[in-house]
Amino acid sequence: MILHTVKTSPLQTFALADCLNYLAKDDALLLIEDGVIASYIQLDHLPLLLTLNNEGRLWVLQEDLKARAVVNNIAIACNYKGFVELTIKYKNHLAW
Amino acid sequence: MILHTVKTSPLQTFALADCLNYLAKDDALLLIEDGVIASYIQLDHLPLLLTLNNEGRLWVLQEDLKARAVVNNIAIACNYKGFVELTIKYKNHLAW
Amino acid sequence: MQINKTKFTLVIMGPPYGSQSASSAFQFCKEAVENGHHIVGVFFYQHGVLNGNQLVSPTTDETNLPQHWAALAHKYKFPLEVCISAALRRGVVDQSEAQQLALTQFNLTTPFVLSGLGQLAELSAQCDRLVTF
Amino acid sequence: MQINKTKFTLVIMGPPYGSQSASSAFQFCKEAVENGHHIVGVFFYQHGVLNGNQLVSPTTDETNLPQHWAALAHKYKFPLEVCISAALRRGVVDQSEAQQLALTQFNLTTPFVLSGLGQLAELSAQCDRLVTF
Amino acid sequence: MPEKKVALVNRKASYGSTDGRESLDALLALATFNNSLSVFFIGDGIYQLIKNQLPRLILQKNYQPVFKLLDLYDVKNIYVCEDSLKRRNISENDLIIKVAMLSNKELKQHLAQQDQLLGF
Amino acid sequence: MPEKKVALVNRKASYGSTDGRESLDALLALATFNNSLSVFFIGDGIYQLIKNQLPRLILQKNYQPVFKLLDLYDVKNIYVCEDSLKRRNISENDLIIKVAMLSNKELKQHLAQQDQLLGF
Repeated sequence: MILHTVKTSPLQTFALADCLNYLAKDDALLLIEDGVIASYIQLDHLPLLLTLNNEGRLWVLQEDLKARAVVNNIAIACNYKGFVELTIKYKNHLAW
Repeated sequence: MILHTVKTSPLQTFALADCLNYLAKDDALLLIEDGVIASYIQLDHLPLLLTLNNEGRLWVLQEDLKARAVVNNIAIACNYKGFVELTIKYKNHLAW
Repeated sequence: MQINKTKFTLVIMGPPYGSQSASSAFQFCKEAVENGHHIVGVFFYQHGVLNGNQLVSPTTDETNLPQHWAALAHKYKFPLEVCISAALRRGVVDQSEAQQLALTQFNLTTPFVLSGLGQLAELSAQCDRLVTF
Repeated sequence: MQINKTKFTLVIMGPPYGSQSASSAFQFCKEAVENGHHIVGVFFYQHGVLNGNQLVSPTTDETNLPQHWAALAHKYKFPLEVCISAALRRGVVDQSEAQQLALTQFNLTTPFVLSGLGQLAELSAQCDRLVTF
Repeated sequence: MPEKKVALVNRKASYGSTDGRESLDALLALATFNNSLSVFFIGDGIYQLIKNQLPRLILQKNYQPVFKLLDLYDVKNIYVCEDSLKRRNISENDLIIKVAMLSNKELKQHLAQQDQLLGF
Repeated sequence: MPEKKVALVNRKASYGSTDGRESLDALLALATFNNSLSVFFIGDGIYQLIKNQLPRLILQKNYQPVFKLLDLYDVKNIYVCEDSLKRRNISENDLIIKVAMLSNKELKQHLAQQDQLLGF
């Protein structure tokens, strides 16, 4: 059970694409920093992101969303406290 | 007449894709640093890169190629002296 | 209600200014300790070593991340370990290292300390969770 | 054969260690001056300001980029201008700035000098070619 | 000799990196000395201009009010890539300052007219 | 308590950034204290392993000989993503050390077995 964090924009780097490629079925993904941009725009990965969201495995950091005034259409929003809790729930962490 | 330089891998960032999107017909492209990776692998942009090469507008920095042992199949190789000359020939420079 | 205390090690790879990751790490760290968790240590590697530079001097309305780290570490008593090999390459040295290298100046601020990568192994062994920024 | 001398201004955005761009810039700069061209000035901005840090201490078999810049600038007599606002945020200060900020240490090495962004405008106006790294 | 046409090209979103903020600092400084400046927002650069940002939540300063000063500093050539906006589902109304929209073709033409470019 | 399984995940090409080199430094240091290490090369990370590199041409040190020490340090779990190699037209023979090839599915399984991951 790995919590993956992606911190770059999906239109700037391939971090999100690469992360999704190695994400296992028990893992979760938290979008942080510029990575929160993926929670609004229409991406090629949308079907996979929607599936992750339906399974409660796609998160986005609220502070980073609000800082950028980016709207979240696709993920469960959590604050830094939620981020800490996610790292406890998922025993391992990988930053992309 | 702009000389564009791309320094990141085409499989790491969208710098090459973005650069090609804004490259005008008088412009040239020089691949440097990790950007030289684009001179070997099969990319979606291959047709455009081949056209650029045919028109003598696609260059790759030899020192960066050899440092990485990456083979160049697609661009005109030049050394740092050639890089300096390209910046003189093309009056303007944009780094991606 | 009793909180299950988790022991965290944080690894910081980003600089104090220029990219957000060290700042994200600080916010995560603060939230963790304020919610009763324990920080075994914060290990600064790669560009992260610049967080220990006492010469960082933003304007007064901006965040001074080295000072923030120092204050939080002081309050909650956890170590700030700066990888010495990454630090030397990036120009972060403490007073004794400066003397050894015959440098007339130094810039590492307390309570940051220079450590070897072995310390990362130690922090990795001691924690329940390793989180990287 | 006479060489047409071109006047270059280089803008360096990357740090001396961690990413290649400052090193690429140095190699470009060296090639340009050795081929008879003129460097109006090198302007260090963003993470580039860290190139002026005299505490950078790689092992002896590695490149010490601040020293390389200093030697090349000395030999070919061109200025190394470090943006002061970017430098203060990243912990690069000279002796006089350190005194003003009540810091006991400093780390900018000669011949690097702290300048305002206005100096970038000046270098931009004076050159034939502006190249960014 | 006529004044050089200098342009800054912004391609990164705010806050993940300080590129946007440091580009704006450079723009204002250059504007004191040069009246032929342009600034382009392409790709993720347009995220710098979205209204209602609250960067204090992530310990950063809100530099957006500085964009309002561009007019005072006589920086009139503020261009945004229309395709980049569309790709990101952002409308002109979401932006904090008035900008000129450029198609991809127009953008290339405008870039070609510059003497010097600085990318951020 | 059994020793933790720690893995380093390399995703960047050499020399554009020092990530590869600093990852290897960390790996050797950890290997002195921990015998349950693994190292993964995925995506552009495999460029770190290509033979015949000449980084002195770009003022950098060749750290590739250090990979040969991994065996001495008892780091036996060296994994490469097969898809990443194929995508880049690189064959196993182009690599400077012997590695274990993993399919995407196997890679996920191996990652899942780790206790701690460090990405570079």
